Amino acid sequence: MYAQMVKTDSARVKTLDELDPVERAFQERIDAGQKVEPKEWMPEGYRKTLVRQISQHAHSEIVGQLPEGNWITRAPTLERKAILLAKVQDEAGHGLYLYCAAETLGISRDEMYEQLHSGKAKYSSIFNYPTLSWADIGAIGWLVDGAAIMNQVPLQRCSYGPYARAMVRICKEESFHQRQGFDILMKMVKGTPAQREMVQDALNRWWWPSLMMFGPSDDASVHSAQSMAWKIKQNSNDELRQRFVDQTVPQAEYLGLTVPDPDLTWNEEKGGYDFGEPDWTEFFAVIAGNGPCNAERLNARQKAWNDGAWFRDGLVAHAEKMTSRRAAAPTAAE
Amino acid sequence: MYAQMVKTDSARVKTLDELDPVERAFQERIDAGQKVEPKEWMPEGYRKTLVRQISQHAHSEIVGQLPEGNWITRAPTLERKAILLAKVQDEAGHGLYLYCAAETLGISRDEMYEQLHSGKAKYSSIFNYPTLSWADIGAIGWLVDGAAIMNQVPLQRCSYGPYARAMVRICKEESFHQRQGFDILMKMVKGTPAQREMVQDALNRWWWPSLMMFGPSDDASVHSAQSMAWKIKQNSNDELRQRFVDQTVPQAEYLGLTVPDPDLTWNEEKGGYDFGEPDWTEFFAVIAGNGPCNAERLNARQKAWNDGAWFRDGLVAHAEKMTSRRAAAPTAAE
Amino acid sequence: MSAPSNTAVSPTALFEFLTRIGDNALILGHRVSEWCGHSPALEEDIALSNTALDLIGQTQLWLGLAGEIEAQGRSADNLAYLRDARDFRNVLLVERPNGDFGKTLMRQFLFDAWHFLMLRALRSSTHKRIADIAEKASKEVAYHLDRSRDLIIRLGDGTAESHRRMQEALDDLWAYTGELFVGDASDAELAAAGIAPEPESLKAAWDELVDDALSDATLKKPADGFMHKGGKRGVHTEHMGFILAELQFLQRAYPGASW
Amino acid sequence: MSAPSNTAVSPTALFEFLTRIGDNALILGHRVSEWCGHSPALEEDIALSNTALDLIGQTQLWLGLAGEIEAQGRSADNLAYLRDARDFRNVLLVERPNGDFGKTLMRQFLFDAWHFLMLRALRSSTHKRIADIAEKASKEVAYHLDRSRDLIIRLGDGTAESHRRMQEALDDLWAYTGELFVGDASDAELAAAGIAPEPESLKAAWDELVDDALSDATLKKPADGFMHKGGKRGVHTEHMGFILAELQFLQRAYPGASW
Repeated sequence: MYAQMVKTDSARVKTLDELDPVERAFQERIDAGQKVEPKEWMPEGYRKTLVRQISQHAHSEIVGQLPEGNWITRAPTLERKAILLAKVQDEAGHGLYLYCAAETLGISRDEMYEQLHSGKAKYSSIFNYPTLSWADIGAIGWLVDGAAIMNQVPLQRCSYGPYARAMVRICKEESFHQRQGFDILMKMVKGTPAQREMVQDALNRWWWPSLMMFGPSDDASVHSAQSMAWKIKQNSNDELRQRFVDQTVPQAEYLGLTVPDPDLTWNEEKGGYDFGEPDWTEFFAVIAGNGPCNAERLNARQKAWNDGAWFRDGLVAHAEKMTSRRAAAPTAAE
Repeated sequence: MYAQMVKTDSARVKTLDELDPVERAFQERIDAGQKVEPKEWMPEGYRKTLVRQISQHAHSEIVGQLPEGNWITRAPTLERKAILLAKVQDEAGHGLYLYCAAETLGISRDEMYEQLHSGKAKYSSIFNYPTLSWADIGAIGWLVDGAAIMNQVPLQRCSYGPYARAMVRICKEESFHQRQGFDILMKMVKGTPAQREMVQDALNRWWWPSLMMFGPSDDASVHSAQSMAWKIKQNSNDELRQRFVDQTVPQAEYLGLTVPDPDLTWNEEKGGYDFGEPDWTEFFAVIAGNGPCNAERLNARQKAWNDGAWFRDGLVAHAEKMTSRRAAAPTAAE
Repeated sequence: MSAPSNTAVSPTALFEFLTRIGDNALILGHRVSEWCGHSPALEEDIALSNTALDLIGQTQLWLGLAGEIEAQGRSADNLAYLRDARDFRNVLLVERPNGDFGKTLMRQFLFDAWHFLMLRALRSSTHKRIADIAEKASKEVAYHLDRSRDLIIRLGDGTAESHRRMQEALDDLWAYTGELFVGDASDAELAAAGIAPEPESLKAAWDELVDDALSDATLKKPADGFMHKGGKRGVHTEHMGFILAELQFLQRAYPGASW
Repeated sequence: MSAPSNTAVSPTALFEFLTRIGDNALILGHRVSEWCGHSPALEEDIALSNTALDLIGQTQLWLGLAGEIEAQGRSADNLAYLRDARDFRNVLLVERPNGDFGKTLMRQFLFDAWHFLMLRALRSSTHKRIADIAEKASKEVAYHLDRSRDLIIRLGDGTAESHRRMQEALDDLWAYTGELFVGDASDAELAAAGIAPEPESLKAAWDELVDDALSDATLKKPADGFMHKGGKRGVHTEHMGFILAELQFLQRAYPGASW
């Protein structure tokens, strides 16, 4: 999930008794596990929260194309080139799915772009980090897509139908991505010392930012509680992070890598790993726009949009011409 | 010499008797070996011819930066990078010398640029060929700068003072360029088979275009005759080409290379080599704009000019501000 | 394609042909992939990625077969990543820089039209492997052609600016189309054996395809003047060196490494 | 610079410092050289080539000394052409893309100001070789600083557009200047030995230099907010990989070849 810090408009989560009849009916349906569909009534806060979350997620997908796209032209074999191209294309597809899901809530694609380009809307912090070697592409697939799966699998059960259904399709593809990334690293750790070093370095740089993808601890967050009440969110950030660590650390061991966390230890009692806290100062800085690649990512998106205006306008103009010609044709025939 | 096809405005070369007194006096001074200086009277045709020749030469220098500049970032050692950078800088300096020399004849830099950018003014055909390997950089230094020296040495005795004096300086630097280029090739032919192959390939691609630098045979050219009468030109194109071949072929042999001319044979009687005719169809096509890189060279120059307009305007505006501030300052002081 | 004779062709001629068509796919696919994440619309980003994917896939087939024909142990990857510019055989058109999106689309259309016709002819090649690859690739390229043709028509007959950009793109790239139809001895050898068509034989159909599209696009076809060539025999533009510096860097920097 | 002690420094710290200053010169020189033949005016073309030449020359001196200190047989060329991005130690500022000419000049000025001060301090280094290189380089960099400072003043206080572009360039690059003054343990070690200054110690003079110039240029100095860093310890921007793919291609493609 690439939406890390989604605010609801709630001050606190109301009990059923506190809701007015319409809201209560809505809440009861959600509690009963029913999906909310676009034409149905929903609380304005629910709508706003979803728009924020889905659009942020969509932005993350298309900005997420950039760090990986950075290596398409330098991929080391033809097959790797194709695989990476296909993956980055998938991410564009994810963006498309998500923008379209958000549009069912009454916001247009252009509005969402405007929010992204103006910096008002956020995207996942992870994509503000640079891809500095081929091993980073492997690490992203393994860790970033892996964390994304961890986030997104529960979203397949989100109460909002279009979002949940988009998630089903997205999760299917993210699974490919994770395996593609791990496959890259498996090849490299079996290769030369330089390749192994590259992999370790990539892990060092991507480990903590990947843990941050789940967002800060939300035990006391009213936003988190409200989203869970609305079944927009199923699990706490800490739960998901824990699962991710538990799943990923053995994979790192399989690769012969050292996770850059001195506090990482197995907690037999908990049945999972204890690990250190990410640098939340860094996290909030990156969210605020102060990360290694924030400016470049945004500039890239703005440039693509601005440079392509003539193209989009040209196509619209042509479509309008065609429409008018078709309208004129029958008259002419008669 | 990078001016290959310079037209005079003459229909035929007049004898001394046919000239009016002023022109005759001018011609007699030239015949006596005296230099023409900027503030002195000169026939309009003389001026125009020189403007064409010098500006074309200047254009050739700055367009000539492009094929070599193409390899600066990929030069294989730091020293080679520096040497190539310095050389390309030299060529820019040559352009500067020449534009300044042309300006003494009453045309402005901007006018000459406009002529270049509009395609009205020509530059040497040689720079419309691409540099496709590092060996090309060596070949250009050896052959193109070598041919330039052959062309330019007589120009040191050109009747127009500023041009002749610029040529003296330019020739010194071109000699350095030639040595640098030959040095590249010497290193490479002593290297790997791949490097030797690269050198031979570069010779194959640059040999004939270098011979074309001297221009087509001008035995019957009235322009050539007039330029010679004015001592703008000292040697026929064929003479210079012959000298170039005689000088260069032994150097190719020294490198162990094969000159791509099946007709090349030593003529003991002539004391020089017999060689094949360049493809003048190709030559005229390239001059007309139909060469491998014509469009790109011109586009590069136009883009640099257009993209830099704000810069030049900014500097002019600042200078004007400074002038007005200086004018205002004393008043303010009083 | 002319009736097949049983004249055996030299592996050299065959290798040459395969690297030509394989390098075209590789270099164009590489160029197109540069747009990934930067296109004017998300949908176009995805579309161009598809084209690049198809081309890279075709590259593997053509260069893989080339390596087999050459029989010197070079794989498709070896041919893609360890050859010098001098040894690449793609036409100059495909190595032209992307420029604006209109330039990219026009380059795509002009090449797709030829590529489609070439593959159509190759589907009836007497060389089974070539025919098989062509059969598969022709479906992909039919789609590329349909798409690129459609777009240049829409943009040509769109706004004044989109028209201007497409006309400019056409004027800029036209001189690179002639090479597509220039044949040499190895082309003749393959044509005689019914393996591949004479390049010239594709010209009329290409002209018809292109003329129709340009007419619909309200674009003015440039005069057939000077035509660049050289790529098919390894003499490329200066862009090729930069493409390869980027494309080949990892395999060059880590010789023998496995990825 | 503090009074020299006779504390020996580790070759590692010294090597680190030398690759930092050498890589700065190399990467900035490389970037500047990209303008060759493409500048807004012939005079500027020549001027930037001069700057690039000086920087490449300084690269040879610094990296050459680094190779000697390391004592593993690596020459300046080995260090320039056969290291991976991870092992480069230049600040992020110098690897920023050229952008428009204003962006290039602003990057140059911001770096020149630091470079000049650093070299001035190094001229009194207790390490003779470093002091010698610094003395020579400082004269060259004085020219660089003078010119870049002069130009940003002229452009900042030129037309409305030149002002806008310079302000934009300043805003864009400011976040990369902080790294210039970030020190680490090896910096401290060298400072204690009187070999090189603490990076922080250059800040005040740099601020003064830059403030004066920006004031004359009528440009607004950005707030000191987030500052990029990482280059000094080998964590670069994505641009570095592309720079090196181009820079290193020939030596990577022809291992062991002599040029």
